[in-house]
Amino acid sequence: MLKVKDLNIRYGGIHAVRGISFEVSEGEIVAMIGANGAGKSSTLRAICGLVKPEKGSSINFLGKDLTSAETNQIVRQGITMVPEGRRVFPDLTVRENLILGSYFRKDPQGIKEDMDWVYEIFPRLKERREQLAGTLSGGEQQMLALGRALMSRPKLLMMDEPSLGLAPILVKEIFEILKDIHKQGVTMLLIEQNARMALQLAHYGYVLETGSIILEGTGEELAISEMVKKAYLGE
Amino acid sequence: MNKLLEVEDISIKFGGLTAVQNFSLDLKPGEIVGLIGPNGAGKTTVFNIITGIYKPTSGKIFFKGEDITFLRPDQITKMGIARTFQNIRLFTNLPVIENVLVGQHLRLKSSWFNASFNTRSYRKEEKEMRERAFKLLEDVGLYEMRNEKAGSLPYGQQRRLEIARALATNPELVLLDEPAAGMSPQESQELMEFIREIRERFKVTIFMIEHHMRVVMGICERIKVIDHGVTIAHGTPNEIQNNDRVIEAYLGVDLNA
Amino acid sequence: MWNKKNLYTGISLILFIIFIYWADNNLDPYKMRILILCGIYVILALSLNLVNGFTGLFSLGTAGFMAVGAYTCALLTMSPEMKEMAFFLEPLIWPLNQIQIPFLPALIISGLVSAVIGFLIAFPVLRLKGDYLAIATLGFSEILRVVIINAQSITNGALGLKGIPKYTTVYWSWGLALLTIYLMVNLINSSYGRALRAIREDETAAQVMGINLFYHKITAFTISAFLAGIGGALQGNLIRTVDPTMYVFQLTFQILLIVVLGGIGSITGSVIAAVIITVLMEALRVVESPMTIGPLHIPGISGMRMVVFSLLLMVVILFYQQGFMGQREFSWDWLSRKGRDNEQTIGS
Amino acid sequence: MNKKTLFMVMAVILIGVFAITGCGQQTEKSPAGTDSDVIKIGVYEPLTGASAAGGQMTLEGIKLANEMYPEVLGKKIELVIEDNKTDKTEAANAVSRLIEKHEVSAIIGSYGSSLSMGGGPVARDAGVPVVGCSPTNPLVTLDNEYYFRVCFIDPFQGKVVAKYAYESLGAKTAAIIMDASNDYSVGLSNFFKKAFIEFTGDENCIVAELKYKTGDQDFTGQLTSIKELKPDVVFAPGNYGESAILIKQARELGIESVFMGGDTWEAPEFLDIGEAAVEGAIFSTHYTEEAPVTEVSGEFLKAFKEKYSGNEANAFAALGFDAYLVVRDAIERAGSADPQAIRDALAETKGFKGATGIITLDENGDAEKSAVIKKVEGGKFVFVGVVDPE
Amino acid sequence: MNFQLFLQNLANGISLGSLYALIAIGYTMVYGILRFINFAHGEIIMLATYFVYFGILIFSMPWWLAFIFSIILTSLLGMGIEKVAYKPLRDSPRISILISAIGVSFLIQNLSLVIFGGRPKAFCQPSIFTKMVTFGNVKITSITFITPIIAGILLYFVTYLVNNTKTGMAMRATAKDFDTAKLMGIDIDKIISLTFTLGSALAAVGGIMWGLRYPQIHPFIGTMPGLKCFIAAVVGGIGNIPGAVLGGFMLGIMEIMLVAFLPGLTGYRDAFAFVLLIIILLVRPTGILGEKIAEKV
Repeated sequence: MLKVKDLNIRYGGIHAVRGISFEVSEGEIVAMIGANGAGKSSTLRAICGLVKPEKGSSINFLGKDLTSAETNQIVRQGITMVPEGRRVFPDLTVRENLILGSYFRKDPQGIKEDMDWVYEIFPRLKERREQLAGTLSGGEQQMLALGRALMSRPKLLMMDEPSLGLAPILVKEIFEILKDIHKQGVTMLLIEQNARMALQLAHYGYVLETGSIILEGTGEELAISEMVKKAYLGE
Repeated sequence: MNKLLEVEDISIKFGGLTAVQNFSLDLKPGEIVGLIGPNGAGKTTVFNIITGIYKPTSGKIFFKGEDITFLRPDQITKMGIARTFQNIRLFTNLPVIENVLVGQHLRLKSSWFNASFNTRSYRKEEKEMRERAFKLLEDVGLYEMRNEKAGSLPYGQQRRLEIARALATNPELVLLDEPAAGMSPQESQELMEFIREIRERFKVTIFMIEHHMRVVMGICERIKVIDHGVTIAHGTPNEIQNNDRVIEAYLGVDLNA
Repeated sequence: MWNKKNLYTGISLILFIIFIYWADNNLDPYKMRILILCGIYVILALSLNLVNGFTGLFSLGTAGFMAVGAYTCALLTMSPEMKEMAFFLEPLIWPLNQIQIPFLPALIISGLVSAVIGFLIAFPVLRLKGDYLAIATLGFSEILRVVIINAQSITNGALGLKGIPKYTTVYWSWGLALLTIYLMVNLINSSYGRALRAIREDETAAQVMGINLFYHKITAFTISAFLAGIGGALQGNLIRTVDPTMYVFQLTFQILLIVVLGGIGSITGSVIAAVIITVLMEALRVVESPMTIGPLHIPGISGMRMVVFSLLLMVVILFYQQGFMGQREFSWDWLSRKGRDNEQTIGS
Repeated sequence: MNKKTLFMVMAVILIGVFAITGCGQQTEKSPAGTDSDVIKIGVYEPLTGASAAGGQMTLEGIKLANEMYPEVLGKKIELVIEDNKTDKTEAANAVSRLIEKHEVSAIIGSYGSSLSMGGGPVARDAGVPVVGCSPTNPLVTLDNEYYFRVCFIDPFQGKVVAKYAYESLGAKTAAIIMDASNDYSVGLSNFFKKAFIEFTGDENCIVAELKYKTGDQDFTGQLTSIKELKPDVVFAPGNYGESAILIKQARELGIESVFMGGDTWEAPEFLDIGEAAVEGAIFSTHYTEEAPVTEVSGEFLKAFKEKYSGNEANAFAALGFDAYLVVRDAIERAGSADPQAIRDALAETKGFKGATGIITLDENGDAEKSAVIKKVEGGKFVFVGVVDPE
Repeated sequence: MNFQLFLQNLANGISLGSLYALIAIGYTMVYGILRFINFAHGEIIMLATYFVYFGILIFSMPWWLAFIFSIILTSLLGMGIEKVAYKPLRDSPRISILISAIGVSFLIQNLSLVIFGGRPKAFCQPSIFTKMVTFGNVKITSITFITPIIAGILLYFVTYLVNNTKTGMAMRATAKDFDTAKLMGIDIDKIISLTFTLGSALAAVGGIMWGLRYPQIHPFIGTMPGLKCFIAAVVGGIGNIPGAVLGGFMLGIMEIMLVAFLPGLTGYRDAFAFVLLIIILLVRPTGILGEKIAEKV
């Protein structure tokens, strides 16, 4: 579904992503884990066109080359991202945030259905639909960001650190929801620091360190890998 | 005096959100202490409070026995606390040497007038500053690059330069905010050596935030762990590594548990 | 190496002084006038560049400080008889109506008065940033103008002053311009200059390096006001008449144009651009006068010069944001091969 | 990169030096006008900037005069026109350029007293005479024996209006609204005040003195406080645009006093902008077409209407016209194009018949001539009387 | 000072204030999204009045058609300015955009001077705008009623657009966060361009009303209203649309009252506006109705 080849990203003198290649197949959940600054976020941002990769990089989605496409075009192709730190629009209401998620869609009926679907998944959002998003708690904002992404009815959902800054109990809740969403047929690519949980959820995983993939394998393989623990806690 | 820095029960609120809650810390001269915690746990906020960029909602901070809670950042630096930033904040358009020289500005005695007329006394001071800066750059291995623009250095050297710049203020306590972020294992290893070295050579105390456990575990004598602004553990590297709450905070809870 | 550079500098300085001397004896008053203006604009451009370019504070108050300097100097150097004639509506207040002092002290006082006002303005205004700071300084400049219009017994209001002695010669203007360049180069290369540039690059990082932001900003702002005051005084004594309509935003625009064109944050750039713009301002009169090219007769379009200059500013800011010099400075190394290699490695 | 920059810097310096030193090489050095068959007269006027309108109007008159009287002493008169951008520095530069580069024998200009004061010292130093068209500020010719003007000055005009208000309108009280940023308005207002107090003998005859600034558009605040006081006349000299709006707003507020002003009001736009509101407004000016003072007036009017089809001639054009003629007359009398000779001839100007009246230049270089009083009636400027200098 | 006089002054203040308010709406809208001071706003206002003038003069349009013609032309012009002068600088330091805006402002001013000449021209005044209404001793022209009504309608329209339509949501989203807005599939270039076009249309309406009230046009008429309305927008809380209206009315009424009650200070009227600006910036930089913006270190 998504094929990334030789992705290189530089910010000024800093070589953030060093020629990584990976794939996401339809129906899969793929996790990308690694410490801060390993280049995970940059990879996701490059896929949705928010940063321009170096020449020679290639990003291919459903047979289309998206390497130098504009973000709004990429989103229209069916890729969406829940950015790090949620980034909900704080002075828009919950409902408005969700509507924006479906901004480019032209099917009012479908939008309505999806809205109901999101409210079904997150009943708390329904309760607060007229509240300003900025007044929500961190967990609720994460739900809203997720719901907003779903409103574009994505083929590929990318998540940048969904557990960031959330209490463990909430993280668990979010992950349960991700499982449900996946069951509805959404392919996912997620970045996590919360390695254990991400790998339990994912079918396949990549471990990044300083811009390179140092390890890859199925979720189970990685979950029991000592290397992963080492990469995180050191020895 | 056996306590260099005392942080007493500081808390800070942004809007309704408590970012740091009742954080306390004692540092003895010459220690290397680590502060770890997952992303968004409030580590950098602690640094920002200690260096005066944020004012705590409650609590007090003492440095060498003096209350520095409400001093301005530059006053705090003058007292002898220097820091680096998580996302490297060098003066990217200035040459390496000038980045270090800026760090010495706060000890300058000459006036604007002397500087503008380039008087003998100013020239003498400038010469001393340069000599010190050269020495410092030699010590950190950046002497060869002294005339390059700071922004054009490779990442690892930028990190080093930022530490060198902090050292230029002649501090007693250095706060390092994720010095190893974005470094390869090889580079991290070198960095560890480097940090140990500067402690010996400059007689400084080091308090660092780090994500790379390998680095933290390798060089810190004590470690504090915070999560959601709350201190969840405190102890030697070994104790921390086997602390369940820490593992949970880092690796996350078991989905199937 | 050092000595060689000093030698070069010395030789060029002497050559320049010879040029000035030659010009003074050979050029007609019109060209001299432009040469004098060049020197004044060098001072003004450096004044604006110190704040906008080196400290990173976008200030648009130059015209106001120039007005303060020009009025102060005019009132101090005009003869009591001239003052009595000029203030025919409302007499000038004591003791200003009795004072007449030589040019040099008057100039220094003008700079100081302007600096004091700059200092007082900086106190509230420097808490602002970016475009708010720009609009607030512009506002203050306008307030100063309004005050000058209304304080008739000091400034003669809208009638302006006339009969200011002609003190500004090419030696004064370029002498002070060279002195300003010298001081500015020293200042910018000194520890204080580094501190200012550090503030421009990253305020928070600079503060954490122990730099007292407010103190440094306010000092830079005050020095800038001082220089603008001197520039204004020189200009006033060159034109020998001042009135409030001279100090409108357009004047600041002209100096801003010089700074942007030369490179925001480059002394060399400001000096070069000041000369170019001042000369161009005159040379471009050609586009306003009627032209006959073969059978084609183009009537003169007055106002084209300002159109050209506005366009120039926009082209520079849109396509060549660095201006002539970016943040670089002239150095003798440029001429030697070694220096060039060195420069290239920096540039890569 | 470096090479390019270096090259550029060099080029730039070269251009700069050439521009400064090289400009003059194209013009052959020859003593002003002696063996050339043209005589150059310089003109510096604000053709752009805030005073562009006045400068442009004046220039129309100068050009017209040049077309009608293109020769003197058997030589062609060439006009060299420079814009001073409504900027003092530019005005000084323009005069300097006219003298040095174009080697003009005499100069005409400029609209706006402050601009004239900018150019004045330069001309005096070079010893080239200047004839102003409409700078009415007394300071212009003060202490400058090379500066003349064909208009009367503010003290006279202020007095004329006050005299007319007191004697012909029977006014006992007056309010003043002045444009504080306009030297013309300030000067006129002050002299009006002095004269009006003198005429009425009443210290309190000026019931209000209010200010505004060029560019202001709303005067209701000032006018409302005048309304209560019901002065007989309101003296509000200023730019015609602002004045017309001011009077309009006054009428809207129900102020019924007579509005009076100075020569700047005589512009067709004053009527266009003010429409019905300016009916009855009275002002002093330099000449009138109803009662041509001299035969030149009639000639001027006819030619002006022909050249600028349909446009009414205004005072500025007429003054520009006169300034040109006065200079030409002086050259004729001097019998040479030497600036010093022209200056001396100008100082002797007596009883010259211009479009705006009979001009005699006094020891200051100011014109002694009669002022005309006009009134707006039926959307036109109507002549109501002449006031002579004492 | 008697009560009627006070009422008259109040009416004058409202009349001026409603004009400020009208223009400030457009200002605040552009600022709200792009966070930079559109220095050229005053020049756009000026051009709008000239478009009306030439619409009537050259094409002999009836006044209402000329108004519509001018609004359309001005909008297109605003769109063009954004494309040429601001869009290329979107990733540059904010100061570059400010300098570019100053350049645009001077360019338009000087070009107008070359093309239109410096002589003031009379703006058309259809009689329905100049009817007098008298209450006792208080006299008010009909435009004094019309302007606030138009300001009200536009306020409602813009507020509705921004708060209740998808485009408005996209505008607010773009204002907050370019990247996330892009992730929603919003073409932010389009939204910014639209905002500018709309802002210019509002400027055109403001300019036309200004011309109707003060029927004199020349290349410099836009400068002062431009600055004053910026001040009004800051006072009300820049980026906040009802705030702009509030700020406009406040500034207008305060200016008139200053002149009315302190006649000795009439000369300082413009200075007053700037002093007010500086005080507001220092005491409450977010303005009266503005929300607090936390600055990130």
